[in-house]
Amino acid sequence: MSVRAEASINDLGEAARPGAEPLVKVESLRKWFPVSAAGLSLVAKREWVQAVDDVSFEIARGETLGLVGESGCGKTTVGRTVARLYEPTSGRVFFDGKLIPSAAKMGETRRKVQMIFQDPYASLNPRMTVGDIIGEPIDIHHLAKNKDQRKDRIFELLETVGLNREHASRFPHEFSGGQRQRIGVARALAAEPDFIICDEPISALDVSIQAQVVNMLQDLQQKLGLTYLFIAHDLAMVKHISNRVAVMYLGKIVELANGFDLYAHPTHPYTQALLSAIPIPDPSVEEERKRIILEGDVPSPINPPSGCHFRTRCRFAKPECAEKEPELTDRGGGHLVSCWVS
Amino acid sequence: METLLSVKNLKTSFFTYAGEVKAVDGVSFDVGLGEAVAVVGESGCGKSVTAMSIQRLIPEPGKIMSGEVILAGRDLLKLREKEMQKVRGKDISMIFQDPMTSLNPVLTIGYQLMESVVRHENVDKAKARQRAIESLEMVRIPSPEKRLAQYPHQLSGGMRQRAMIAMALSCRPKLIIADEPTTSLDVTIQAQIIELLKELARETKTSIILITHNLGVVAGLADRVIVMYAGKIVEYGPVKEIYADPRHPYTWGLLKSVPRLDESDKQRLVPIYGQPPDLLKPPTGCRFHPRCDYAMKICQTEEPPYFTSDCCSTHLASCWLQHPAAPKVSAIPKAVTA
Amino acid sequence: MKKLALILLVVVMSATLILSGCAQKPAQVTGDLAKDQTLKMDLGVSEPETLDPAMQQGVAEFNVATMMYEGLTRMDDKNQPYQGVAEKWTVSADLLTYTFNLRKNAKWTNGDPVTAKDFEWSWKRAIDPRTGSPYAYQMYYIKGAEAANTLDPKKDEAKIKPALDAVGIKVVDDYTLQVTLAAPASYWLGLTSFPTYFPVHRATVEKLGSDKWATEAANFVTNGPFKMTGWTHKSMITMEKNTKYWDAKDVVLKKITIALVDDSKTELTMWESGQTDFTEGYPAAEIDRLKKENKLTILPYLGTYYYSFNVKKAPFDNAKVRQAFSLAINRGDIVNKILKAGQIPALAFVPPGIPDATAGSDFRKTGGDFYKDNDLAAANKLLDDAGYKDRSKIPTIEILYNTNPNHKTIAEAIQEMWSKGLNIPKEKIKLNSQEWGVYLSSRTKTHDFQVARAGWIGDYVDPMTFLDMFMTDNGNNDPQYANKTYDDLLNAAKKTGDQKVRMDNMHKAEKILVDDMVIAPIYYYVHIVLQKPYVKSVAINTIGNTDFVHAWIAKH
Amino acid sequence: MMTEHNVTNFPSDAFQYVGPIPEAQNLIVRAPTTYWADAWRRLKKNFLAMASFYTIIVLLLLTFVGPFFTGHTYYSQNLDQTNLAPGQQGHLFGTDHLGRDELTRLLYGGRTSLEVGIVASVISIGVGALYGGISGLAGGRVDNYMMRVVDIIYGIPLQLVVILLMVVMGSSLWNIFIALGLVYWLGMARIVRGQVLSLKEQEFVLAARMVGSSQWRLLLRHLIPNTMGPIIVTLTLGIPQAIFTEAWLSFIGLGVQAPAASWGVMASEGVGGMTSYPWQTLFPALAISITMLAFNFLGDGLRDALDPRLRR
Amino acid sequence: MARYILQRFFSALIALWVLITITFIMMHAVPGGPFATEKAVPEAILRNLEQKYGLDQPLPKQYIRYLGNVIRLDLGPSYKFKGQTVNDFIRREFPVSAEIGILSIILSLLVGIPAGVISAFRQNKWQDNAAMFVAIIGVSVPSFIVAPLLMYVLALKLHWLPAAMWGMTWKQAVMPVISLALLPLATFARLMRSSTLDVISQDYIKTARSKGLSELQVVWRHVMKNAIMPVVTYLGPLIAGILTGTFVIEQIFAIPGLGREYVWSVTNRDYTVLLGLTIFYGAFLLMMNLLVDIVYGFLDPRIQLTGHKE
Repeated sequence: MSVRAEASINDLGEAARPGAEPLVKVESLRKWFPVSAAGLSLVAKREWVQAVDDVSFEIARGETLGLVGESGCGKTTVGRTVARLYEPTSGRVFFDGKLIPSAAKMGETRRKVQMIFQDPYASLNPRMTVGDIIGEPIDIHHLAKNKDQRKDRIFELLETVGLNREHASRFPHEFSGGQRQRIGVARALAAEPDFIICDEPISALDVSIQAQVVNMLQDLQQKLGLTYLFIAHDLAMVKHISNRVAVMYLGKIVELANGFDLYAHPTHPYTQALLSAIPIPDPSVEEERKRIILEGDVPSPINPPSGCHFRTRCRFAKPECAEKEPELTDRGGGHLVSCWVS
Repeated sequence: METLLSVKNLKTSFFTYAGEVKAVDGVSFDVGLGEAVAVVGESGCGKSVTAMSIQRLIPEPGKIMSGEVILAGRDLLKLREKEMQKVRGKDISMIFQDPMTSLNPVLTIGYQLMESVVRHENVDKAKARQRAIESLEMVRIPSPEKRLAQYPHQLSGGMRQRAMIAMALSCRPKLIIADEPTTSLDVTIQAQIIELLKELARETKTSIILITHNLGVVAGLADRVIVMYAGKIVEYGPVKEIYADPRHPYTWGLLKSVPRLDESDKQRLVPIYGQPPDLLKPPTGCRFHPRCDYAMKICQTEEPPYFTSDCCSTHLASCWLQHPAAPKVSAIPKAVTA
Repeated sequence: MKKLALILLVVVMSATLILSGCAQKPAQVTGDLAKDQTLKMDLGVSEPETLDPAMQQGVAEFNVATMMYEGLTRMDDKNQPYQGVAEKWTVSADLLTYTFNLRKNAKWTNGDPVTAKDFEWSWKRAIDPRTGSPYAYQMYYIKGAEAANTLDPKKDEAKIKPALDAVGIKVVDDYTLQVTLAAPASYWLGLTSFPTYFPVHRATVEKLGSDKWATEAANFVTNGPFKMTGWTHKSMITMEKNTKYWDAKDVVLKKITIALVDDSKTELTMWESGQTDFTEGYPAAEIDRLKKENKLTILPYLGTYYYSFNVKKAPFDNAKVRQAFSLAINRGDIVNKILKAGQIPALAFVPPGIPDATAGSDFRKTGGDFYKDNDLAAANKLLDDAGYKDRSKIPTIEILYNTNPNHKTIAEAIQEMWSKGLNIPKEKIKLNSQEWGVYLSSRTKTHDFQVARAGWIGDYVDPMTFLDMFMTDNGNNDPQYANKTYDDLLNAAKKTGDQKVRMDNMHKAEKILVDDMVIAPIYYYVHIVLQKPYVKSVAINTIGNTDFVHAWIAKH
Repeated sequence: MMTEHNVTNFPSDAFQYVGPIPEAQNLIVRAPTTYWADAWRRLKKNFLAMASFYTIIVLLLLTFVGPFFTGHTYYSQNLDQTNLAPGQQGHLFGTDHLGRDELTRLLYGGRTSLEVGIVASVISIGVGALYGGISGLAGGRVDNYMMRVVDIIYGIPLQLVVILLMVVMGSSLWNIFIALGLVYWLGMARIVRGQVLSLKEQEFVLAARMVGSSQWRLLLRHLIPNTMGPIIVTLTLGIPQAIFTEAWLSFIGLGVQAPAASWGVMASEGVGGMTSYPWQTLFPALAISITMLAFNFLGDGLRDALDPRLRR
Repeated sequence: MARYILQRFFSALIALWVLITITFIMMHAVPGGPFATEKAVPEAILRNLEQKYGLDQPLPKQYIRYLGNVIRLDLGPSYKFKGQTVNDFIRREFPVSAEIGILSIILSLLVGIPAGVISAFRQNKWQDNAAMFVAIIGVSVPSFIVAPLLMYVLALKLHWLPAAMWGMTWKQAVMPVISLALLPLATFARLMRSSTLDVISQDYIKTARSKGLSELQVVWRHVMKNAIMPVVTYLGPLIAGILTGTFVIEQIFAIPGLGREYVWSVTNRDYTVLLGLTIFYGAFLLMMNLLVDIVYGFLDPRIQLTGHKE
């Protein structure tokens, strides 16, 4: 084990210690979407998009778990299923030790789990003022006793995310992308959550703005003791913000490890390819880098390959990879990998 | 190096209800024969408008106000529309960001590939077909004959972008303008495409203008880099110089605000504060000054000229900090220190 | 009215004519003939409902059938029957038995002779309840016909054949037919000129089936002056002169084309643009102009347009109210300023044109008028007397009429007359237009109305056809009027053959009816046709039936 | 390439450090515009749409106020002055077959026609938008069955539905509203459903669900307000359709009860005497056409104006 | 594909069944029957008629028997036109309605589509306004005014064309076809305008232009096929509606088509005709919609008729 990895475990803090109860626990989560013809299906055979297939992980209180993967790998579905925007096909989700039975029976948990969305343009209702958008969770959960308190709370939240109180009466389209993302964060915070699922919160933003939002999220975590599930396709950014990083491929987690550990010792062939594909803004580094170029494209999640889902593009694929699915096993120090060859 | 394209003082404006938006405001640069030039900047900085202006495909209510676009001795802005059509696709071709939307969904790949060959080279169908197959082979698409009859939706994202590139190559243009060619692709596919573009540039000696917001992509591909901000070029130079010795605070910001995969410890990111300006009413003086950590009094009123550095005359930056009288600021990005 | 009119029968009263068996001379050609003897007309319906004479009930169908077939007699434009297939006839002294001698040169279009058996079979077919002839009740005058026709075709199937055999129709020989009536009905002879009494070709009907045989031009085997040569359904019927017709020499027209058009604007445009020569269709709004341009032919018509008061619904359960409302109608204005086609204000119910007991007299003239038109003073007084001095106490009144621009116009005018003339608040008088089927149901079945517009065209030329409607048990008694004296008077009239007594009783009955103001008569109809001046000798009787047999086209 | 700047004449404090200007960063240059203000601005540039807009306002004014100033009532008859030509005896548009003032009837009839259009549309919003919204939001099987119902009603020819309804219920203005409302919500339901289906996967709806919005709140506060553009366009285009249908019903005799008038009634009455009194057809026909033109142009203009693709 | 069509067929059958049931119930709820006349007819005769057509039986029985006949494709006899059946009517009158319908659809496509495209390319220019003005006039003037007007001018005043009737000379087709084409023409123009506007803002049009294609080539090769989709969608119900006749036009020009028959059957309570034509129309509509979906598949390769996503 490298020195860096040791250091990072310390980063996790008290709650992440083995034995402590994790805030979020996901067990064998599955989410399949039906694909069927429209109409009264008398003769149609059902097929399923296996968007998320048997995913398990835990997030400790105060921790940030990063979830990376390419488009269509199911990372957004994981986030939305954990948040109960989708009902899972099977599997269990525990929050603060309690099983969440269904979206309808979430109770307080509905408020305590919040989400920040990807598209700053689509995630705010264009017909509502910023104040009403932020005020909505306050109204629904009766978090303010009266109108003044509600107003004060909205102003407070606006200032928390670096906006002015004058902005409350404006409409979303008057703001730039970064400002809108701040509004989205304020809305999530208005519900006074414990856990925030950040679903690609920065990928639609310009590079110079991304840093603003990331820093803000980190500050808020510090200040409010929040727990994050940080979903993104930008591995560099995920590594930067997360304590641990899970890599997804075609509905499954293929590798889960501490961020520095993952970069230093990528074990799964997919992780290796992913890391090598990410450009580094330095011509001298780039000149020397050797890329692992993955051939072909991600297969369809309707009929994923048998055995290891990655085997069709894997450099090291062996016949047995097609026969049996590899399990996510601990290769030491909490570095989990799902692969037959490595 | 022989100059292929020379853009001089290009100005393009959009006439919106609120007034004139100067999207490109006096941009000048050259592209050499076989050279890859990257144009980097955030959205709205005018990089795509520059590209479209070269092709003269500015949509309503936009208008090219002035300047010259000289391609192999001819000022494209002075050509008649009919002549310009002969330039498009033949001398200059384009690759767009999203291969999903920039291929016509109801026409076969073959049709769309052959179209420009038939249009520009007066060849028969069989010949055009042959050319289409060759182009597909060049971009390493397996079994190209089969692909000709397929529709865009039947190809994967990476394949589509290859087909797009094949289309751009089909008339063997002198210049390819690639407008964010990898932005909508996944990283692993992005890597494929970047490698492909690199090889093609080497093999065909085609000049490339690569428009991107990703400084990483540029590092591996471009010979020279142009950094744009708010409709103007703020820094301009050979790729290694730009990364090793960036001179403009905006470029510093771009480099420092993104975490590097190879960073070894968790440094806090250094963001650029605020928003890019509305070009309806850009700031006076240096357009970056309201967001600049190093802004000086002069920056607020005087537009900075392009300063060259002592080492190399091809590296220019439009920043008052480069003035001999300005204080020396040592905000060297960590890329250099690391 | 034309489209709605269903039953039009004429019965001729004159006993002398019947006994003599003599006839009017058909109209003669009196000028130069046009080269092309083709008459172009339109029918006013989109398609005849049927051309099987036994199944017909509408005027349009009757007119087409009259071209194709010939009964024992034909009817001239003065409502007098003359010889058709029957060459002559005799009546027994008790007025019950008629013996017809058929002409031997009458042929079907396929060459078969027309015999007494044809008539017997055709008439019994119409009487047979299984045929489902909607007009079979016009056969009820014949002994045993009603009994046979009212058998239930399902329950009494076995009884049908014996009942038909008992009907008083007897074939003496091929050319002699003897008919026995149930009661003396001097006007029965005229009925033999109408489609229900037309002969049909037995072999054809039996070969193609009773329902199906009359649907295509090629199938018809007929015996009339014209034969059908083409029937493009819902579009056009073409007739050509039947050269096998016994009187073919007197038939001048070579061809008749009948356009099946039912839109009055289109009918008029076709006529004015020369696409047709003869039509009965025109929008009422064009009347003024057509009259000025001298394009109208206005003929007498045996019918009355009136409003029925529902005597069981307030406020019309009060005779004074009914009288008041009737008197407040300005019939002169309706006729002269709205309709403008020569209609006559009705100041009684039975229309003129029906002979009274004495020769040359007219029932209407003898009876005279019963009230003054537009008698507002009397009307207001009556209403005051009825307890509605305070007009706002009058219940809301609704005038029911069926959807049709003409009825609507009259209803609007009357609404205004009542409101203004009787000083009733405008919103108290409402109009209710209902679609034809719904209106019929409201007026005749459920009696769900206060005032309803109605019209009656005589079935035959006798006041009885108008007056017996309002007898207590009559199916046409929409106002639900019940008056024993009225019933008794009419029943007595029905039983006697003495014309003087009959007419006297009917005059009395009419006075009761009008005094009680069960209905408010509005005007007496006229029959308007548009025919080009070169179309001559079309015989149209007062009940609206049109016969083209002797028509001709003058040089033009 | 740029030449080196001459740098001699700067004030001494030119290179004094000032740092970024936070106010300038949050400066919003463009005047704050709401969605509607923006749409209005674009609409104003559309000449035909604006002309139509004002035409409709004038029409509304004329029909609702006009009848009081003509000096006649729509029902008062004068049988001595029937079918007067325009301008005769002080009747600007002439009189009809009962001697009623055509202008007054036209204005009064316009009220009926416009009411029919507007009420039918309001019903179509009330029923259609809600139905479509619920169907789209519920999704899955419920949506499938709800839309099947719409399909089936759609399969019944409009003529049949309206005629049968009118035949059953009789003719009155109120029944026209009901008949039209029963049929006109279908299109609206389809449009709103389509919009809701695509909107409900949008992140702001997910966000609303995240913060705990109930289904009704989602529908009424988030989904339907965001389909307002298409709803308004459908509405504007639905009004002329309803007027058209009312006219058509009147034409076949199932319109408002006399003596009330509508343009359809007047046109169908007039068309019979077109040869004799052409103006009796012309004026109502013109009125119908102008109104429909205006609503159609306005609808088209609104569609363009409300189209988010065209926002610049 | 076969499975898809089968599935659509099944759901169409269900839809038709519901349609039949609703129409059946509505129809019998309406007062008045097929044999109602203004003059009272003796009870016995009414009974004879009702027995003859089976109307004496209880409604559920009539309904079941009717369904049985429909399954055998026998739509029953007309109550009013003796000896004729609804099948006869459809066989005779559908071709007539269809002929006028097809002619007017062709006319409206030929004029409407180019008008819409030109409008879109000249958005907010005078060409746009002019084309849209003409198009909107098409939807603004009711056909019951246009038709008599045409008849008045062309037949009565100018004597260029015969006033009415059908099938004797081509001249008789001119006025009905024009009157009928106005509405779809205008609709096509407007649909085409908005879909063309949609398409020309797409990225692939930028691509086409960047290939150096002329404006005409861009329109013809890249815009048309994409922009025609909404027109095709609209074409389904439109064809069904127009081909099965439009009452007003057929009435005014005395054309022996299904539309005239339809309204006639309502007013005359000719139950079988009304039901039969409703079924025919409904089935035709469903069939056209299916056809449109299949055509769609050909026009747009992205659409998979099996309903699968790739």
